[in-house]
Amino acid sequence: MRQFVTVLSNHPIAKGAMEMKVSVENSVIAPGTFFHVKTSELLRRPLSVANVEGDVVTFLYKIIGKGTQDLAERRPGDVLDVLGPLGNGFPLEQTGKRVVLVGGGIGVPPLYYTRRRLADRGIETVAILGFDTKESVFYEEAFCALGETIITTVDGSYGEAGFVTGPLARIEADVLFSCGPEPMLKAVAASHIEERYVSIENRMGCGIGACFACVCEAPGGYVKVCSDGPVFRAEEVTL
Amino acid sequence: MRQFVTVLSNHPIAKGAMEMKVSVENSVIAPGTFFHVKTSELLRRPLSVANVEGDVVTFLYKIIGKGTQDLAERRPGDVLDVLGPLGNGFPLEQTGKRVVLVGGGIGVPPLYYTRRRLADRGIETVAILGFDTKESVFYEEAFCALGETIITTVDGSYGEAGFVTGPLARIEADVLFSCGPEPMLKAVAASHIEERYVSIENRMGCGIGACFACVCEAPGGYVKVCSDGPVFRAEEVTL
Amino acid sequence: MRLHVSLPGLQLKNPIMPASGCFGFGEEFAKLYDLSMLGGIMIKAATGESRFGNATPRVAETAEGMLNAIGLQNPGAKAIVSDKLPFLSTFDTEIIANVAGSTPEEYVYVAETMSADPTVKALELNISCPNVKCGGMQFGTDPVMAAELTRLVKAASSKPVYVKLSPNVTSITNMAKAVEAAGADGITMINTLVGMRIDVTTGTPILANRIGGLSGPAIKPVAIRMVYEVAQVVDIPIIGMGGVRTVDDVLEFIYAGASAVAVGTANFENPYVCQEIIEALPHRLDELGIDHILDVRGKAYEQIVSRT
Amino acid sequence: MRLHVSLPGLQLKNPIMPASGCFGFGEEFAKLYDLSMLGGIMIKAATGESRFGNATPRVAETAEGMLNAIGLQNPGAKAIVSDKLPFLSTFDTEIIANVAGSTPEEYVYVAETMSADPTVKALELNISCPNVKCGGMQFGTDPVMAAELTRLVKAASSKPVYVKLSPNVTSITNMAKAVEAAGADGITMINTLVGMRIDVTTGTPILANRIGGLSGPAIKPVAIRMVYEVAQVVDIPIIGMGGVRTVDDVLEFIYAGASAVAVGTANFENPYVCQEIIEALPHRLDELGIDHILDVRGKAYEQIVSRT
Ligand SMILES: Cc1cc2nc3c(=O)[nH]c(=O)nc-3n(C[C@H](O)[C@H](O)[C@H](O)COP(=O)(O)OP(=O)(O)OC[C@H]3O[C@@H](n4cnc5c(N)ncnc54)[C@H](O)[C@@H]3O)c2cc1C
Ligand SMILES: Cc1cc2nc3c(=O)[nH]c(=O)nc-3n(C[C@H](O)[C@H](O)[C@H](O)COP(=O)(O)OP(=O)(O)OC[C@H]3O[C@@H](n4cnc5c(N)ncnc54)[C@H](O)[C@@H]3O)c2cc1C
Ligand SMILES: Cc1cc2nc3c(=O)[nH]c(=O)nc-3n(C[C@H](O)[C@H](O)[C@H](O)COP(=O)(O)O)c2cc1C
Ligand SMILES: Cc1cc2nc3c(=O)[nH]c(=O)nc-3n(C[C@H](O)[C@H](O)[C@H](O)COP(=O)(O)O)c2cc1C
Ligand code: FES
Ligand code: FES
Repeated sequence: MRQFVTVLSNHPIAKGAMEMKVSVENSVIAPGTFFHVKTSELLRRPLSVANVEGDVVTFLYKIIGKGTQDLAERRPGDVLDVLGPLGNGFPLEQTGKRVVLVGGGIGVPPLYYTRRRLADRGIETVAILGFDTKESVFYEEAFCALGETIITTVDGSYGEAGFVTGPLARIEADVLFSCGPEPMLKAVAASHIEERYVSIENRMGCGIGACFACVCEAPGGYVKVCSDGPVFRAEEVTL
Repeated sequence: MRQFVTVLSNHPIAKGAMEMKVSVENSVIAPGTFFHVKTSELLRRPLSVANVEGDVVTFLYKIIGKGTQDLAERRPGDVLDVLGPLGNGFPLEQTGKRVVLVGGGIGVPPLYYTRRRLADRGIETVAILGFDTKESVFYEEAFCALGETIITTVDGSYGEAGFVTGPLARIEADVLFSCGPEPMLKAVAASHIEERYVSIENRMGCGIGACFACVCEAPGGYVKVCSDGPVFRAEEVTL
Repeated sequence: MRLHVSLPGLQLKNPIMPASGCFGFGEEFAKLYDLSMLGGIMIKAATGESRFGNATPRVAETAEGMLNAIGLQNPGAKAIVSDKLPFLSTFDTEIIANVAGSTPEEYVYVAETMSADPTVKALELNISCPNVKCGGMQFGTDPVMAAELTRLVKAASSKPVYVKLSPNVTSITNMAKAVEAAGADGITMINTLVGMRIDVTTGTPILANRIGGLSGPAIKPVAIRMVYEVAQVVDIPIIGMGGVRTVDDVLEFIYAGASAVAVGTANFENPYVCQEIIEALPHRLDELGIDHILDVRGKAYEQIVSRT
Repeated sequence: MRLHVSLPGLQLKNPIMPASGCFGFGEEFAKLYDLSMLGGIMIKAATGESRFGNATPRVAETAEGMLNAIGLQNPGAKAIVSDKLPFLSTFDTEIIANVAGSTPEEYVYVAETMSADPTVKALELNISCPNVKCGGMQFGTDPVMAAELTRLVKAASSKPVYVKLSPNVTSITNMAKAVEAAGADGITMINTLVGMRIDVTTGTPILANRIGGLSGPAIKPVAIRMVYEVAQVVDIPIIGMGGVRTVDDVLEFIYAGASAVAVGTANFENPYVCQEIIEALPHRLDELGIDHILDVRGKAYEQIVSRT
């Protein structure tokens, strides 16, 4: 569960965003799961699995505060204390269906690995990725290599202007996989796509289901994002 | 006063002891002074100047706790936030006199630079350096290159067995410069040498004379080790 | 045997246990290591009925600490007895049930319910939770109310009662003496300090509950001081906690006067921390020349007394 | 002008000042930068006679904090007036004199002496120092004694009196209301939390004084919570402190309800910290779209009120 992984590379890929590759012990990792990463700070930081190639895991992360700043300063050869993979993932059994992947900002990373794994299964996907501005766009080429990819920017400096909900309205698909900020999740959870999955980012304590920090209201109770999620069917949670 | 200095090298020189070289802005530095070094920890750590060559300052330090452990992990190219040089130094105007340098453990470092500067002035010196055990001895060759050097180890595994006070009793000298743990300073302060100077290591807050953390009792009052010292005439302080 | 500690109701094979609220009911950690290695387990607070707790965000990080305002989320005493204790009973470790409530009646009900189960070896009376509107901390900041509640719970419980003290008081020794006089079998301390963080980009408190409980290494100096003070004025044992993350932190609490130590927040930083501390203890005792861990209990004040 | 703050007796060009005891009498820091850039300076505590203070070690480090037990070392009120204030009078900044003592009479004498000097613009009544045997904190943990002392010092002082509150109390709001009712012109808060560290290799407390005052980032959440609570119940201004090290920490205190902010321990970590914060403030206000810094004072509770 806990691993001491070695940093292979760590460099900027967009304004304030980094890509880090680490070599892990066990690479049987479901897309949508996350690692709980020890930084210089007390609490661990949850980071989604953005890709897995052999025994190399990729994290894509935005520099937000002290924890991610500390990560950004790690160099190849440094050792990182991580817990994981944790949580459930996106359900990949979608044969014959068309899946739309909707990501916003730091919600984009898990969708890349998810798309790769869906592509392996021959499932058709379309991706809508929302960013603030041109300089913050990352992984566009990688996504394009896997199928139709629509970029939106809030300020209109690149791709379509506005939010991901714009293009989403015109997409035909059977299933929606989504990850991003809460307002975006709220919007897409209410969209016309029949089967909708959201991956939720809540502040965490333990990351393994023991502390009730990360709970999300659910019809008739609550769910723990770290251990019951982070991926839920839209109906399962009250956003 | 504050400088951001670049680490040039940092490696072990004895059991639990490291040598770090940094390049500084201003290399007019008196022997016996110290730098107040920022580490991962809240309070700065005082480290004596162990040598100055051109604009390169050497620190010799023992890994004690978190602060020095963090220093030990710095690599060439890293930048260190230091304040200094701080404090006064050993008085070098000893022409015609014979100076005995007595150092114990982490009290040895300032005596090396002091001996070099005394040698530049043609002043004759003898050094007595006390360590715990054979593996903790450092800088013996460097000291020997500058004159007679007696090593003692507590466990007798190298040099003379016992404390520095053993050989000191038979030394003839006019002036004594000493740095080391308090019991050692107490003993040498009471020795037969006529003029005795001790460099005191007290826990510090500010390091610049403002907080009264580092005070030492003195006849008729107190002195601040960081700004009035760290070097005092033995009579000036109550050890 | 050099780690064995015998306390009212508890035969601890070592003095290390996870603190209440930081280990759930053990299920998650049981996947990581064998819970039988623990001296004991302080399980999450139980209330009369199930509670959802506070809105999120419920945690915020601070310098070497964290704030939490979970708000006593739990499935209720009955459900804990039926759904959680059977699993815990499969481990060879001592279970301490944390008892909470909003009214004295609720406390009494929970104490009765939890202490009736044979898996529960002792109760921890939580009069110090800062994160609930009624009940909780006001019982823990007034010696008279604390004593009264201790008396009621003690009468209702078939097991020894440890009272958990809040550090948010002017005189921790008065609180300790009051609950000792009211019949407490032991004291656990400290619960969290009340704190707050504000997000300067929005101007609002980070926690939905606004205030929360501060835990972690940041509060250890306060906890050590309070254990040190209380140990000198009571005759009942103390289980110390607050910021423990290393084997030396454990020893610091024992030197201050604690007989056992609980580990809270550090379980989040490193879920293996209790296991690691337990494994490191004998080695560290060797290094320090200590035979039985309790040989040094309270030595920090005893030495001082003899020093002056 | 967007940083200018006007408080009783004090015209602060910005709301940043070093906290008492962490800046001496300014002499050392004057070698590092121009003290005239500071909003004010809270000088080291003055007592009636000179004091040597406690034995060493006087400081110990903790997780993101430090313990100190300096013990009010100072040259005495008269010597401060004659030897220290002339130097401070050469700077264009507001001097706040910290007043301490063991008896009410000593406090009154110090208040008279210090307030009589024209360089001193206000007094800070230190009823909360945990590091002295008599006087100090017991005045600061009992609302009745605090009010009485406030009244006496207020009567003796020709300058506005700010009372410095101790966080080591059950109800900080009761303390604040008591000193406000007794005539305090303002409140400064918080002083240090009482803490302790034990060296496990020797088994003895690290500080010679055994206990000491905990300061630094570790205590900021407690300070913010207390300022937030007090600001809602008093009408006099608050100078907030406790763990400030960045410009965002300053804003956190202002949002919580403080009108100005003092910086203590951070001066040891970075002696230029006050200068750097003052230089960074206008830029940060721009980023956050804040015109005058006090536009956001107390917004953390005002927004909550309107949010619910
Ligand atoms: C399941 C999950 C997967 C995630 N995957 C990614 C990813 O792949 N790439 C990426 O850039 N980010 C991801 N995030 C968000 C990431 O965890 C935060 O950006 C990060 O924790 C911020 O830490 P910090 O110290 O830089 O910021 P700070 O704001 O200083 O952090 C303070 C505290 O708030 C928490 N926090 C702050 N922002 C968030 C957030 N958005 N979600 C949860 N906790 C937060 C931190 O963990 C920390 O405890 C994910 C979050 C979750 C819950
Ligand atoms: C003027 C002066 C010069 C020094 N020069 C050297 C040197 O050249 N080489 C060297 O190895 N050491 C030197 N020391 C001692 C060195 O500062 C300490 O070993 C170091 O601060 C320990 O920090 P730590 O975090 O590793 O240990 P910890 O024990 O974790 O430190 C905890 C706290 O105690 C303080 N502390 C611990 N030991 C000492 C000590 N012996 N003296 C002062 N404060 C202490 C630390 O600064 C810190 O605040 C000097 C001390 C002084 C006062
Ligand atoms: C997330 C969290 C939940 C907690 N829940 C409880 C609880 O239910 N009952 C209780 O008595 N204490 C609770 N506590 C307090 C801890 O048991 C402990 O007293 C405190 O956190 C100090 O120890 P630490 O610094 O090791 O965490 C909780 C603490 C945390 C961090
Ligand atoms: C070394 C030291 C000495 C202090 N001396 C005094 C003092 O003389 N008078 C006083 O009122 N407060 C004194 N304090 C308390 C500070 O003024 C301040 O209230 C406290 O440290 C919290 O702020 P900080 O976390 O920014 O340090 C002292 C604090 C420290 C660390
Ligand atoms: S983070 Fe602890 S339960 Fe999810
Ligand atoms: S360390 Fe502050 S006065 Fe010497």
